[in-house]
Amino acid sequence: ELSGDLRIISDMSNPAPRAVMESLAAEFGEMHPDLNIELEIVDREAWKTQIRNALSANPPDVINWYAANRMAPYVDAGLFEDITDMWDDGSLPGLDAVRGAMTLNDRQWGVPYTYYQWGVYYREDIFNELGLSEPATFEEEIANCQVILDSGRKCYAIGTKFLWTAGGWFDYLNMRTNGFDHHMQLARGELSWTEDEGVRETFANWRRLIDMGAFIDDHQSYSWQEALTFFTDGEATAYLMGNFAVAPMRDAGLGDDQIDFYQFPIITEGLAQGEDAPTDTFHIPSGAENKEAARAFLQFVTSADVQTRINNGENLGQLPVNANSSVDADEFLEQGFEMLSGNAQGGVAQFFDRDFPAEMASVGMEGLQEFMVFPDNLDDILERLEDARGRIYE
Amino acid sequence: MAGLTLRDVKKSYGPVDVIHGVDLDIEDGEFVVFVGPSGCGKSTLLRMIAGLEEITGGDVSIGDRQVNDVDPAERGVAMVFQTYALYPHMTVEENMSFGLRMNGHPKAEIDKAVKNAADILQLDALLKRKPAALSGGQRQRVAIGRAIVRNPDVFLFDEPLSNLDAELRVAMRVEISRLHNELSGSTMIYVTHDQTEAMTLADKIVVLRGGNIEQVGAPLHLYDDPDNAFVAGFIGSPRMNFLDAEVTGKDGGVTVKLTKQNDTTITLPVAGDSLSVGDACQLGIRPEHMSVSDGAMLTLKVDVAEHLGSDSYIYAGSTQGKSLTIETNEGRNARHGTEFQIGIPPEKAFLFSADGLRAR
Amino acid sequence: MAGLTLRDVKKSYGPVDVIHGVDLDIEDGEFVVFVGPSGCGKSTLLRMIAGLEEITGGDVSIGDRQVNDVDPAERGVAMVFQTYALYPHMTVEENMSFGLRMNGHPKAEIDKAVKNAADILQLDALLKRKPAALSGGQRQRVAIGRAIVRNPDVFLFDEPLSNLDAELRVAMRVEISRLHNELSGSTMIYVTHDQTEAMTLADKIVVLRGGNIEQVGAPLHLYDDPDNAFVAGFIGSPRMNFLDAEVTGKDGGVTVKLTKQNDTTITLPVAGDSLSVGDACQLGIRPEHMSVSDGAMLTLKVDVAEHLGSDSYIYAGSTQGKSLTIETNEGRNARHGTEFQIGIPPEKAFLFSADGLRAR
Amino acid sequence: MFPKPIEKSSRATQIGYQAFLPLVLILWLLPLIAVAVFSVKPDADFTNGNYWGLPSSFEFFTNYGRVFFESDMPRYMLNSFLITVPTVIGAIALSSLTGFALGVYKFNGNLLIFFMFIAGNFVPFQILMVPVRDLTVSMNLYDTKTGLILFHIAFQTGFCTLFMRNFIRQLPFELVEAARVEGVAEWRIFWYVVLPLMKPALAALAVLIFTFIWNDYFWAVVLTQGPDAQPVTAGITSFNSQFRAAYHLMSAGSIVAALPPVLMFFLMQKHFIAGLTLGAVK
Amino acid sequence: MATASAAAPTARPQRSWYKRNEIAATPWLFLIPGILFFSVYVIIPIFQSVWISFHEWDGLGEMTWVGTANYERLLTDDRKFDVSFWNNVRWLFLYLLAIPAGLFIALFLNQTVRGIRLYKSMFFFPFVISQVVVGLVFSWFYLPREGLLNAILTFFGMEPVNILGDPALATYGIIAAGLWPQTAYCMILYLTGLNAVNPEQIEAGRLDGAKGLKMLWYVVLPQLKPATFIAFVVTIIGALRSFDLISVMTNGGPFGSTRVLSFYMFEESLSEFGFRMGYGAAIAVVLFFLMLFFIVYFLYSMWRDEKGAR
Ligand SMILES: Nc1ncnc2c1ncn2[C@@H]1O[C@H](COP(=O)(O)OP(=O)(O)OP(=O)(O)O)[C@@H](O)[C@H]1O
Ligand SMILES: Nc1ncnc2c1ncn2[C@@H]1O[C@H](COP(=O)(O)OP(=O)(O)OP(=O)(O)O)[C@@H](O)[C@H]1O
Ligand SMILES: [Mg+2]
Ligand SMILES: [Mg+2]
Repeated sequence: ELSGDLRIISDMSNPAPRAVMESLAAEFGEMHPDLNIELEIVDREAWKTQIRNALSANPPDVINWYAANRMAPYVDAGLFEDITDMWDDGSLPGLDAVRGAMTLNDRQWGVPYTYYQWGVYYREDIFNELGLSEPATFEEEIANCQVILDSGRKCYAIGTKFLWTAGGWFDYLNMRTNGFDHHMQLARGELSWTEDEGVRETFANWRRLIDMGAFIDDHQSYSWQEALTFFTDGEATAYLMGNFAVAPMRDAGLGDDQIDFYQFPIITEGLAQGEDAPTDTFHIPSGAENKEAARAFLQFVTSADVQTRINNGENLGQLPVNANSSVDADEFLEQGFEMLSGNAQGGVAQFFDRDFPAEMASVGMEGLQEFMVFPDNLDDILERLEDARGRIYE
Repeated sequence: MAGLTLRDVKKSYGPVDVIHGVDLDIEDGEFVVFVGPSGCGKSTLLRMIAGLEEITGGDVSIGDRQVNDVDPAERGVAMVFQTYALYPHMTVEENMSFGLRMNGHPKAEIDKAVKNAADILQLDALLKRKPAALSGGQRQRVAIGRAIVRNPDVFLFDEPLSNLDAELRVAMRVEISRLHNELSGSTMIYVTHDQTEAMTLADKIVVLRGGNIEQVGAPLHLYDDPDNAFVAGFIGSPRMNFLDAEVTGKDGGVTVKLTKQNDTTITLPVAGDSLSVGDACQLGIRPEHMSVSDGAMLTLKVDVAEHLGSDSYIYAGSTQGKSLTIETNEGRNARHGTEFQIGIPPEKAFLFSADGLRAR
Repeated sequence: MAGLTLRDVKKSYGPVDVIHGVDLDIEDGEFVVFVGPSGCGKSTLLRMIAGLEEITGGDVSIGDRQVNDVDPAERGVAMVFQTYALYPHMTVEENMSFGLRMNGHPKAEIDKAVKNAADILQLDALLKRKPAALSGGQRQRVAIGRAIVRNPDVFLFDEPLSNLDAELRVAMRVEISRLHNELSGSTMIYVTHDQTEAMTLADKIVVLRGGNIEQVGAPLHLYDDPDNAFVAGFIGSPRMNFLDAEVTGKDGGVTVKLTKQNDTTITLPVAGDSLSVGDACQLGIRPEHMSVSDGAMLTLKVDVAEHLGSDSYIYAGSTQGKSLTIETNEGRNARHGTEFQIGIPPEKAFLFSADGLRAR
Repeated sequence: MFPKPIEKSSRATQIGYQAFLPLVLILWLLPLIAVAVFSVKPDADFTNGNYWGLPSSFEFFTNYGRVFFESDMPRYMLNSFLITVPTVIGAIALSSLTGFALGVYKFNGNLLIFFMFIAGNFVPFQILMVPVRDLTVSMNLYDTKTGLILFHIAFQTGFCTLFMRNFIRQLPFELVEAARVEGVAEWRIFWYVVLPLMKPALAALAVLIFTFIWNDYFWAVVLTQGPDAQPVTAGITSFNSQFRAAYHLMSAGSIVAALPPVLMFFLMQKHFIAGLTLGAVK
Repeated sequence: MATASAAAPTARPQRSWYKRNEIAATPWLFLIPGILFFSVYVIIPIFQSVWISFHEWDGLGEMTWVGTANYERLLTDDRKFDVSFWNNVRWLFLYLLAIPAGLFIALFLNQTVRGIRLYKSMFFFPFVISQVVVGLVFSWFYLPREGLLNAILTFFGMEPVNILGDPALATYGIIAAGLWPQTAYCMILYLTGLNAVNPEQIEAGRLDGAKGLKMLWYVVLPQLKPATFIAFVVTIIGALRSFDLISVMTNGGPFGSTRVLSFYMFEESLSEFGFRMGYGAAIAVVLFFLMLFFIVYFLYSMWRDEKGAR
C-alpha cells in the first residue's frame, strides 16, 4: 500500500486542464488514503524555464513535460528517471503505439497522457457567409484568404508573444513544402538554414501569406489566448492551433456550428502529409523521493478508462494515448483521430519546440517571430539560425 | 538714500494680529534699532519693510514712494539675515555680485562695486573662498558686503550678530557702527533683542512690545527718561530693580514707603500727578545707581557676589523682599551671608504707577 | 570626596599633540574653572579626567588612586555635558536614576538619592516630565541632578551654560554657584570660554593656551596680577589695552616711552629685572583703569563711543597707534571725531616684555 | 519656500492650481485607475470591446470572489506575509546591531566594514543569483520560505545598516558617553539608550523593507516555485496565465497583490517618507 | 547625601576579560551576525560568481575550467549580449529622465494648499506598487488595439502604435513604464529636499532679484544637490535592475530586442535548455563592472563626507 507524500508539479494551468489535473490527484488520493498528495500547478509558460530548476533542486515525484527531443536535455543531464522496466513488464498496457515518442537512447523516460492534432480551426459560419469551402491546396487557401481579406477580416489569428505558435506555422509550411523527412533532417541539424533551397522555399510560401496581410496585426504582442479573441469576435476566420484551443473557443460562446476544422492544405503535390501531434507527458525526476507512488500514479493516468475520461470533450478535449480507450464522440476529436490515423502518411511530428533541440528551438522561434513581422530580414535571420546550428549540434 | 515712513502698518497671520498699527518716521541716514522681547514683531516689521511679508494694512513708504506692492528687489533695500543666508555654492565674490548679475549690470560696474565693498570690509583676501571656509565673523562681513554692493537706500539687519560668540559680537558691533559712519547717509534698520547692541548702535531705538511701539527715542533718552516700567526694565543692564511701594505723602515730591523693605520711606522729586496717597506703585532703581553713602538706606544680606575685576555684582535681599542687584566697584569684600547697608538716591530713582506708567 | 592630581598629562591624536604635559593640583572641594580660547584643549583635558578620552602620557589621580586605566564609571566622577545629554525617552526621574538602576542599586536607595537631588534643584514638580517638555534652564538642572544623584567625588562641567540665552545664563550661573556652596566639599571642574563665568564661579582659574597651562590662581589674583600678557588680555572685560613701548630708563621703577603715542613717557613702579634700557616692551592698561585726571596723559580721537547708560565704552586712537578702549562713566558726551585727553595711572598699568612675560 | 507659495498669488491662479491638481493626479494615476475600473467590470465588457468605458455592471464581488476562492491567490498572499514579516524583523534586528556597532564605536576597519555593507547593497544582485541559488539548494532550502527569508535578511542588511548607522550617527554621541560615565554596560547602552531612540528609524525601515520584500519578484523566481513557497508577485504571473486575457480577473488579482504595501504606505506614511529621506539623504 | 555613597565604586576585584575590553570587543560581537549573514549571502557569492564565470558548468556536475572563453564569446560574437548591453546603456541614460521629471513634479506639488499631503502621497503611489503589477498595467496601457494609449492617440487623430511589438520601440516603452515609479521616487526625494531648502536664502535671492528659473537654477538647485545625488544613485541602481518589468511586459521579446544583461543572464543560467551557469556568471560579472563604476563613485563621495565627520 502506498504511503508518504507524493509531490506533483503540473503545468496544466489553463482552466480546463487544471480541473482535470486536480480531479486526477483527488481521485488518486482517494484510492490511496495513506498517501498525501501535494499538487502544485505552475504557469505553463513559466514552467518551461523552471523545470530544470525544479528537477535539480528539491525535485518533486511527478512532473509534466513533453515528448521527443524536448526530453533530451533532462535525460542527458540524468534528471529523468529511467522507467523502461515499466514499459517492458507490461505495467503500461495499451501504450505500445506511443512508446516511440518516449524513447531516447533506446530507453523510456516517462509516459504520455494526452496528445492532440494540430490543424486549421476556422469559423464555419463566416466561411458559409462568404461562400467558401475548406481548401485542399495552398492555392485554394490563398484564394479563400483573399476573399476573407476583401471582406474586411483577417485570415489567421495568431499570438506569437511566446513564440511557439510561429513554430506551428513553420512546421506545417515546411512539411507541406519539403516533406516530413526534410523537416526532421532540419530538426536534427543535418541541413543548413542558409544553403538549403527547400528552407528558402518554405519561407517564400510563408511570405506570400504575410505579404497579403493574412495574419492579424501585432501578433507579437499577444499570447495565443489573447489572440483567440480575434477568432471568437470574427475578426479573423481561422487559427492554426492544437485541439486544446477548442475548449476556450467553446467557452467564449462559439457553438459547434460556428467552428470547424480542416487539415493543413497541400502545397507540394505528391508529398505525403506530415502532421504535428504533440504528446504531453508525465515523468519521474531521478531525484524523486517517493518513486513507488510516482510509478503508480503514472500507471493510473495512462490506464484506459482514465485516458478515456480525461481526454473527452468536457475535459481536455484531446486524444487518449491508450489504445484501449475510446475517442470521445466529439466532432473535432473524431476528425483529428481520423486524420492522424488515416491521413498522415508522411509521419507524425511532435512540434517545432519538441523536435528541435531546446536551444535551437528557442533561437529558431525568435527568428520565426521576427520573420513574421519583418520578412525582409530573412537573410539575416537565417544566418543567425545557421550560426546557432553550428554551435548547438556540434 | 531715503527716509522711511510707516503709517498705521498692520500685519495679521490669518486671525492672529501680530502688528497692531505702527506709525514710525525714520529720517534719511538714521540708524534705527528695533528692540523688544522675543515674539514682539520685530522681524515681522522688518520683513514687511523688505517686502518679504505682505502688508495687511497701512502704508510703507521709502523715500516718497509708497512701496506696499513693490517687489523686494525694487525697493532699494538690502537685508542682512540672522543666519547670513550666504549661497553656500558660490564664492564670496559671487555671493556679493549675485544681485547685480541677476539684474544685468555690466561686468565692469559689478567688479567695481564688489571691490569697493571688499575694501570697506577687508574681504579682499577672501574673495575666492566659499562660505564654508570662512569663520563666523567673516561670513557676517560677507553678508554685509553683499548688502553694500547693491548700494541700497536702506539697510535692514535682522539680529545679524546673534550667531556669533560674545567676543566677536563686540568686535562686529563696533565694525557695524564704523560702517554706518563710513557709508554716511545710508539709512539702517537693525533688529536685535540684545539691549547692549541697541544702546551702542542706535541713533534711535524703537521699543516694541506685543506688536505695539512702547517708546521711540535716542538710547540715552530711553535710559534716562523711560516712559514706562517696561522700557525702564528693558533698557539698561543689569536690569533695573523694582521695589513694591505705596504712596504715603505728596508734598514737595512724592513720598513712598517700600512695603517689602521695612517700610523704609523715601521722597522722590517728582510731581506724580497721577498718583494719590495710598496708591500702590513701584519704585525703580538701577543697580549702578545704588549708593553706599547716599539716599534711603536698606539693610540687605548678600546672596551671591560676583567679582568681575573692577566691578562686582552683588545679589542681595532683605528678609522680606526679593533679591536686588547692586553694581559697585567697591564690593570686592562682599561674601555670601554678609550684611550691609545700601542707599537709594532719590534723584536717581523712578516711580511707576500700578499700571506701569511713569509718574513724573 | 577627593582632590585631583594631574602629572605631566599628555594627549595626542595621532601625530597631533593637543595637550603638552599638564601638571595641576586640585584640592578637595575646590571649584576649578578651565578657561582658554577655543581649541586650547579644555574639553580634552576634562574628558581625560572623566575617562572618555585615553591618556597618552602622564598620570591622572583622583584622591589617592591613579585612574589612568580605570573605567569612567569607576572613577567617582560625574559629568554634565554642554548639550545636557539627557535621555529624551525617559522622564526626569528615570534620567536621574538611570545610572543607579543599571548598576543594580536597591530601589529604596535610588528613590532617596533622586528625591534628595530633586530637592536641592527644585525639580520635584518636574519628575514625571520628559526632557522635551522642559525649558533650557530646567534641562540644565536635570543634567546637574543626574550628576548629583551619583554622589560623585568630582563634578565635571563642560560649558554647561553655553546653550542658554544671555539672561538664563546669568541665572544658572548664580544657581551653580549656590549649588557648590550647598554640596560643600564636592570638587568641581568647570570648562568655559566665557571669562565672566570663570571670574564669578571659580575658586581657582586655570588658564590654558594651546595645550599648556598659562597661569593658575584665584580669579581676582589673575585679574590683579597676571603672569603674562595672554592671561592679562584674557581675563577682564573689555579686554586690556596693550601699547607698544620702549624702555628708556630704569631707576626708581621702569620708565618707558609709548612709541606709538607721541613717545609719551611713563614711569611704572616695578623692578623690571628682565628689562634693559632700549628693550621693546608692552604696556598694558585695563579700559576701566584709564583716568581723565591721573597719570601719563594721551591725546586721542574718538572712533566710536558706546553709551550703555551708566558706563560708556570709548574706542579711540591717536594718529599713530591702534585704537584703545576706555571704560568710563563720565563719557556721555564723547562723539565720533572729538578729541580728548586721558591718563594712564602708573600704579594700574602692567609691563610685559617682548615675549609677553610680565615684568614685575 | 520655492516655488513662490501659491497663496501669495492672485485668486485666479490659486483656483486654477486647485483645479489643476486633481486633473494632473488623475493623469498621473491613469493606468492605475484603469486597472481599478477593469477589476469591477464584467467579462462581457471586454468581449464587447468596452475596454475604457464605464463598467456595464458592477462586478466587484464576482471578480474578487473568484480571485479569492478560485485561485491560489490567498495562498500566495499568505506566503508573502510569511516571508515579508520575518524578513522585516530579521533584517531590522541584524542591522540595528551592526548599525550600532558602526555608528558608535571607533575601531580599525569601521569604515571598511561599513563600505562593505554599502557596496554589497548596490551590487547588481544578478551576480549573486547562481551562488545563492546553489547555496540554498545545498542547504535544502530551495523552494522554501525559509530559504527566501534568509537571503532577503542578508541582502537587506546592507541597506538597513547604511540607514541605521547614519541614523545613529545623528544621535548625540554625548548620550552614549553620559551612560558610560554612569557605568552602564555597552549592551545595556544599546538596549536602554540607543534602541528606544531609534524607534522612528525602526518604524521607517520596517515600512520600507516591507514594501521592498513584498514587491520582490526576481528572487522569488530564482529561489522558489509553485504556490507552496512563492510570494504573491510570482503568484500573480501564474494567476495571470490561468486567467490569460481575462482582464477583469487579472486586474482584480493585481489589485489584491498590490494592496498590502499600499495600505502599509498609507497607514505609516509619515514614517515611510521619513525613512526614504533618513536612509537616503542622510 | 551620605546615604547614597553606595553609588560610589566599592570593591574592584579582578574583572573578566570582557569587562576589561568591553569597548573594544562589543562592536565585534554586535557585528558578527550581520557580517556572517552578509558575507555568506552577498560578499562570498560575488567572488564565487567571478570564479564560476571562468568555467563551463551546468550547475550539477563538474565545473570545467575554460579560462576566459566565456568572456571571449560574450564580447566577440554574441548578438544577444550586444543587444542586451546596448539596451542596458539605453536604460541607464533614459532612466535618468526620472530625475528632472521628479523635480518638476516636486516643484509643482511644493505648495501648502489644503489636502496637499494627500496629493503628495497619491503621486508617490506608483513607487509602492510592485514592478510586476506596474509592468502588467503598462502592457495593457500599450495594448496594440485596446490599449488606452492608442485610444488616446486615435482620439487625437493619430496612427495607433504597437509599442511593445515594435523592436525599435519596445525597450523605450518598458523604460517609460519604469520611469513612472522612478519619477515618483525622485519626486519624493526632491520634495523632502525642497523642505530643507533654507528659506532665508530664497528670500535673499528675492532681494537680489532672482526670479523663477533663475532662482531655481542659481539658488534652489545647488541646495538640492544632496537630493539630486541620491536620486542619481537610486536611479542608476534601478536602471540596472530592470529585470521584473522586462520579464512581465515582453519576456525579452519581440525577438529578443528588449533583453538586458540581467534578463539575459537569468535566461542563460536558468533556462530550459540547460544551466549555462558559467556563461550567466560572466554576464553578471560584466554587469557588476558596469555597476562598480557607480559604486566606487558613491563610496568615494560617502568617504569624502565621512572624512569631515567624527
Ligand atoms: N508665519 C507665521 N504664521 C503665524 N504667526 C507668525 C508667523 N510668523 C511670525 N508669527 C508670529 O508673529 C509674532 C511676531 O513674530 P516675529 O518673528 O516678528 O518676532 P520677533 O520679535 O522677531 O521675535 P524674535 O526676537 O524671537 O526673533 C510672533 O508671535 C510669532 O509667533
Ligand atoms: N578626535 C580628535 N581628533 C583630532 N584632533 C582633535 C580631536 N578632538 C579634538 N581635537 C583637537 O584638539 C584640540 C583641543 O580640542 P578641545 O575640544 O579640547 O578644545 P576646547 O578647548 O574644548 O575648545 P572649545 O572651546 O571650542 O570647546 C583642538 O585643536 C582640536 O582640533
Ligand atoms: Mg526675529
Ligand atoms: Mg570644548
